[in-house]
Amino acid sequence: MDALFSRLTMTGASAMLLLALVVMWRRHVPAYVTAFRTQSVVLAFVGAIVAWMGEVPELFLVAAIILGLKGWIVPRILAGMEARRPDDRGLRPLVNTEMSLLISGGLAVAAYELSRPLTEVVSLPTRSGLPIALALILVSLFIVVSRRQVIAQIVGFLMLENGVALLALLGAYGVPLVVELGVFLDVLLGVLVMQALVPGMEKTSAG
Amino acid sequence: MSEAALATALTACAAGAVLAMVWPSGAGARRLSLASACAGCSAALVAAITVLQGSLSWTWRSEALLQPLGGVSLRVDPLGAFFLLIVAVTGAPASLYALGYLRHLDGQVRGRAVHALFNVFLAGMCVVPLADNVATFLFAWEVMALSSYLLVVSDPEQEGAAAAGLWYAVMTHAGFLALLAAFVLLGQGGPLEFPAMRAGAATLPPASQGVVVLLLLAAFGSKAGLVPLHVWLPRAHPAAPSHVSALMSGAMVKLGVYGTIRVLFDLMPPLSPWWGGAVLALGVATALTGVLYSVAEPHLKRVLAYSTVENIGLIFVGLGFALLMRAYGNGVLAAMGLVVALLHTLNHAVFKTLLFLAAGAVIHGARTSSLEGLGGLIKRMPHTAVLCLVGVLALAAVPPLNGFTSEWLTFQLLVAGARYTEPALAIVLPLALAAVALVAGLAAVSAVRLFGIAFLALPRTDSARDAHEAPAIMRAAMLLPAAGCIVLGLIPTLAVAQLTAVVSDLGLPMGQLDTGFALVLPLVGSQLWPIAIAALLGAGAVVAAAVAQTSRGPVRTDTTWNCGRIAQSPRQEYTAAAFAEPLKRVFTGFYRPTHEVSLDVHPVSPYFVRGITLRADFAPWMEQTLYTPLIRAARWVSGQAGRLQTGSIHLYLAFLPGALLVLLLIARWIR
Amino acid sequence: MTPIVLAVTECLCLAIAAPAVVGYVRWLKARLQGRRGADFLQPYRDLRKTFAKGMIIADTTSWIFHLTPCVVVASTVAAAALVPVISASQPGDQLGDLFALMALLILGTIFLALGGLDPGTAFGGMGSSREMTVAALTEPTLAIAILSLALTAGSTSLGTITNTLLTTPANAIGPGHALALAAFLIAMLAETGRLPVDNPATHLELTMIHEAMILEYSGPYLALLEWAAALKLTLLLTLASNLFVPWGIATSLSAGALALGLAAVLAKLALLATLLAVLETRVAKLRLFRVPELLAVSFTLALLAATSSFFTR
Amino acid sequence: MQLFTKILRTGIVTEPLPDRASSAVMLAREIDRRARALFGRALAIRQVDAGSCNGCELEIAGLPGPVYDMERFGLHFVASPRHADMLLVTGPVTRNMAVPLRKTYDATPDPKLVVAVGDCARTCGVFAGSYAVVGPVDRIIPVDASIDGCPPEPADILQGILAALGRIDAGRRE
Repeated sequence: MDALFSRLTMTGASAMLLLALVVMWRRHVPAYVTAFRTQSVVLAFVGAIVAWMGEVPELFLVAAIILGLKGWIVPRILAGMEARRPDDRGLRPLVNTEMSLLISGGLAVAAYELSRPLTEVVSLPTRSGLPIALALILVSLFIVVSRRQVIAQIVGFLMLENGVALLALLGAYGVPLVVELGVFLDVLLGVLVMQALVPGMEKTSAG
Repeated sequence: MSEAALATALTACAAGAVLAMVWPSGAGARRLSLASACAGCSAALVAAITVLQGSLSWTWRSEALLQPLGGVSLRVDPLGAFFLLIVAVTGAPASLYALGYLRHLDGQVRGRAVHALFNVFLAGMCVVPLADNVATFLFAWEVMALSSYLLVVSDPEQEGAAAAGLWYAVMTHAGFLALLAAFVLLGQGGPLEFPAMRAGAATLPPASQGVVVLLLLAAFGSKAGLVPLHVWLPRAHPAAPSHVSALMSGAMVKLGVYGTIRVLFDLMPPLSPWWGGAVLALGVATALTGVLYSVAEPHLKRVLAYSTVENIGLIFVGLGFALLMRAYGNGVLAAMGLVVALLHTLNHAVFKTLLFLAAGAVIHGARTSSLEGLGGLIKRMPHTAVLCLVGVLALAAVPPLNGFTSEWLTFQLLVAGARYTEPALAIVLPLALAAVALVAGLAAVSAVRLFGIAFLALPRTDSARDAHEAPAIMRAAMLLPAAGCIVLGLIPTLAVAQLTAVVSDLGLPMGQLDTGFALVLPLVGSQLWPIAIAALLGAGAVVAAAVAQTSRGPVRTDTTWNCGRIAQSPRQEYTAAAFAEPLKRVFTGFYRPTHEVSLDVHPVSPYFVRGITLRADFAPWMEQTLYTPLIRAARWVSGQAGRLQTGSIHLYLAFLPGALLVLLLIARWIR
Repeated sequence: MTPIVLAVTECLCLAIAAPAVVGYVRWLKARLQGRRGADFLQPYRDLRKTFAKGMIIADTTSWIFHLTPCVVVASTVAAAALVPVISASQPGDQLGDLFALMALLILGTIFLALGGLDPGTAFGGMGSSREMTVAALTEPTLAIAILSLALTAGSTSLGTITNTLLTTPANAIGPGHALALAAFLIAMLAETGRLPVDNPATHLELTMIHEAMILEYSGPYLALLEWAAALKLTLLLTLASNLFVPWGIATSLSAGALALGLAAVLAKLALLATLLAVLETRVAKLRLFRVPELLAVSFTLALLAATSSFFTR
Repeated sequence: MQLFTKILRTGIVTEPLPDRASSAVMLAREIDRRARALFGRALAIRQVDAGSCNGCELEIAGLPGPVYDMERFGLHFVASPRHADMLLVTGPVTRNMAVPLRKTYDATPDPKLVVAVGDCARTCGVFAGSYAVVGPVDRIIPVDASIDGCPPEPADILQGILAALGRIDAGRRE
């Protein structure tokens, strides 16, 4: 049972990591939004699994909120922004594609090495997914650093948030519900604020 | 038995050297000296095989010779015998080859000198792996270095020979100094005999242990061509006569490997894992650098030189792995790593000898050494082409030739390492595996480029068009290593069986590796049966050919289809540079290519272009970043030193007491 | 004795089925393009026709030109002999393992490239250069994918990998396996010259990789080369299905088990071929200099696979 | 995803071909039995533009498309005459293209067929008598079937090819 549990969560986690890698490979911004939507859905799925197999009922609620907020509302907002910005498909990232991919591979490997002490103290069956969550966080940070399009950076930030949520889910079966809700509000506000600011940022950063 | 054989070998080389000088007729001098060199190699081969078979070891000591340095002492053990074997299998074909290759030098003093030096070179290389004390080792090492240096600069009309010789001399002597320092440190003031060092090395303080390893890596690395000390290889190999390049690349470079193994595995106790990791990383870096340059290099012999660098890198990957495992106390894997490294040393010696001899035949026959000038040789030099194809396929590490078996074992090694060790390694070794795989793939590219551009399609220059086949003796000489490639490829256990003696003599538990004709690795539960694969390939090829013959359609010859153009010219062929272009773009960060295009336009209008010249090259950033500052520093220091020479005799006299005083103070301070 | 017979039959099965796989992919692509297309037997007709046609030897070529088709066929067949098809009892393991299979495929590629260089045409050289480049850049991915399989199965020999997965199916759940499969499939697309790396149906010499090398071949030689290409595709698809999803493969030599194994491998092949056709309908060909990016993707996947399968084993 | 929903909605648009060739197709010579057996349902075509105005090329470009779908008859275009069984020649043969056309014919392994497409290929059309034109295709290489029209419709071209293969009977004979 535990073996299945850990493997399922681990599969979900690595699916999320792969969806972060999509941003490295594609140059088409809408693909980034799709990747983020899918990733959030997977996150909700992982949350549901933890809630079910780890007997933590309130996580079902959290999963539902994730699904609604990050899987539906936020992507809608992002798509709206995307529609309103100039086409810059030719815009190269600061680091070329091969390098970014190899770097993210390296980051993932490093995450495995870094999180070994963590996995040793945690005794939950989900601990084998912790390195992947850490890798997801590192990779999303790298996205924020290395992309030029502001939307890509926002997506990176949101994926970072997903990574943190995943770490909380796998490491401690999620943080208390109140905190979780607060975080969701922050995310929503953050996205709305960015939506307002994007045009200005485009001018400064894209050049 | 082996003593006698060894004595014969050394006497034969000495006799060859003398005969080359004194024999009245030039042709006779050539024949006799090279024949005796060949005889010496055969004798050395016999000695090596007897030692390896019986896994016996004997020592011989003479206080008289080299008396001031503490006498000569030789010790033949399986490890030394294995490298003696390598020297022999490389030297015999090289000396046969030279019989035909240097015929044009008959009657010149230069010819006699080359033959004599060749014998001296061989003798030196035979002694190095047998030396049992520092004096003998350094003496033989220096004989080897000096004779090879003279051979490199032996051809005056070879362009760049002097510069190449300078690079080589500087590198090899810097290495010599490092070696001296390392041995002195290792000796700890005791007698500089290997047995004493072996006994005392355990008590070496870790700090100086690190220094010793570093110095030794520098010394032997500069001989073996480890990055970044590889710069002399691509310069010296093209300058030297081809049979000498074969000997240098096949045997001399390998003696750097020998030194590393002798000191790190025999004389010194297990080191900290970091050193193993460092050697592994060094090997990977060397292999990648070598193969990337060999893919892009236009000069035939420089392609081969860089591929030697690559293979040295692969050998050091095996060594580093063995060091790691020895440090972690995993004897079986350490033994396996050492076996793989040694097997690849032998395989590379065989096929690289073949390739350099073939390159010599090409340059001899087509009178040009740039790939861009060759082409179509397969029609003018059919036998050389077949032999070269064998060598090239071995270089590309494809079955059923010998390059493949050691490549395969290297893969298995890294997989086994990743399975049986703790996380730290499990993260390093996959990267090493990926690098080795990439090296294998790029080596295949380089091999196809070498053979396809030089031998296939149409000749690109007149000299290539009327190239002539090499004389029979040279082809016969190339036949030996070609046969070696095939036999070692089909029956790798022949060599592996010899290696078990070497490894167990070094005190490592030999995991069961060979049964009959198939290589079986119980460790990773996989096996390789080259003969069966070869049989399968042969059967498939025969069936395919038969099927192709059965078709009833008419067969006719026609001009090559080139989209309806009137005539086909060599200018339509893909050049060597064009062949490497995609990789140059992929690895542009490594090559740092430089392009300069200049248009020659008609005075009337810039739209009438008369000619376009494109100069494409890549920046030698390793030389620029590492060696240019060093050279500048050396210049500066010598400039400062020049200041001392004011010309006033009194000042010069004042130097004497000053120096004396300083020395006394130093001596006082040491006590 | 039986295993040997079985191995030979398996090899023959692959050899015979190969054109049908290609034909099926073509037919499905035609359907997805709204065309009627030719049925899956068309490649057999083409091969029969090409075999019976006359042959033209270019006057600039050498014996390499004649040797190439034979060696390409031989190496592909030898590689096919290593692959478990219907039964997991693998006499092929006596010959060699996955790395040997890799090397055999490279042998074929090398001779194909030499054959492309031999006539001395511009397009032939171009094809050889590109083919070798792609092959070289694919090697690391394959090696790492093999490593991650070997880490879970404890061996690099194909039969052992299959059997281990059959006995401990839990290994299949979890990221390592899926990632390795994905990496392997991408590398396979590059190795066999399918979209998005190379367009098997192109007529534009400048975009060719595989096709450009065989422009000079005609008649029986051409037929051999085309058939070898089909066999390579089929054997790699079979490899993917039996190494990563071995279920259904015969573990005993009873007739029923063998029949089931045959059905299973056919079903898996059909599924993979359908995926291939759908993918080739969906994606466009990459620029040659974006191919390394694709290979970097698959390499990263393989690296993640190796690392995670180390930690989960 | 939208792509595949669209594919499903569109379905197959290939149009059936009448089994008797239109009068535009003229058969110069019967295909011999062996070649007919050989090319029964597998034929590789190399298209040669011997100096046409590219009107015929535009029509030929329709053949592999969904509507006319030559692949259903086992026909496909190839990149080299070495792979080809049939040359599909268009245009009046200009002086510059005469030699390449000849070489292409020689470069095609036997047995082989030639189909001349368009008026120009048979009669040089409006270009007849021009100093730049050598003559119709059959002046340079033997032609098995020709298809009239300036340019001929894709259906006619398809019927011409099939008639040359003897799979449908031609509209006219010489």
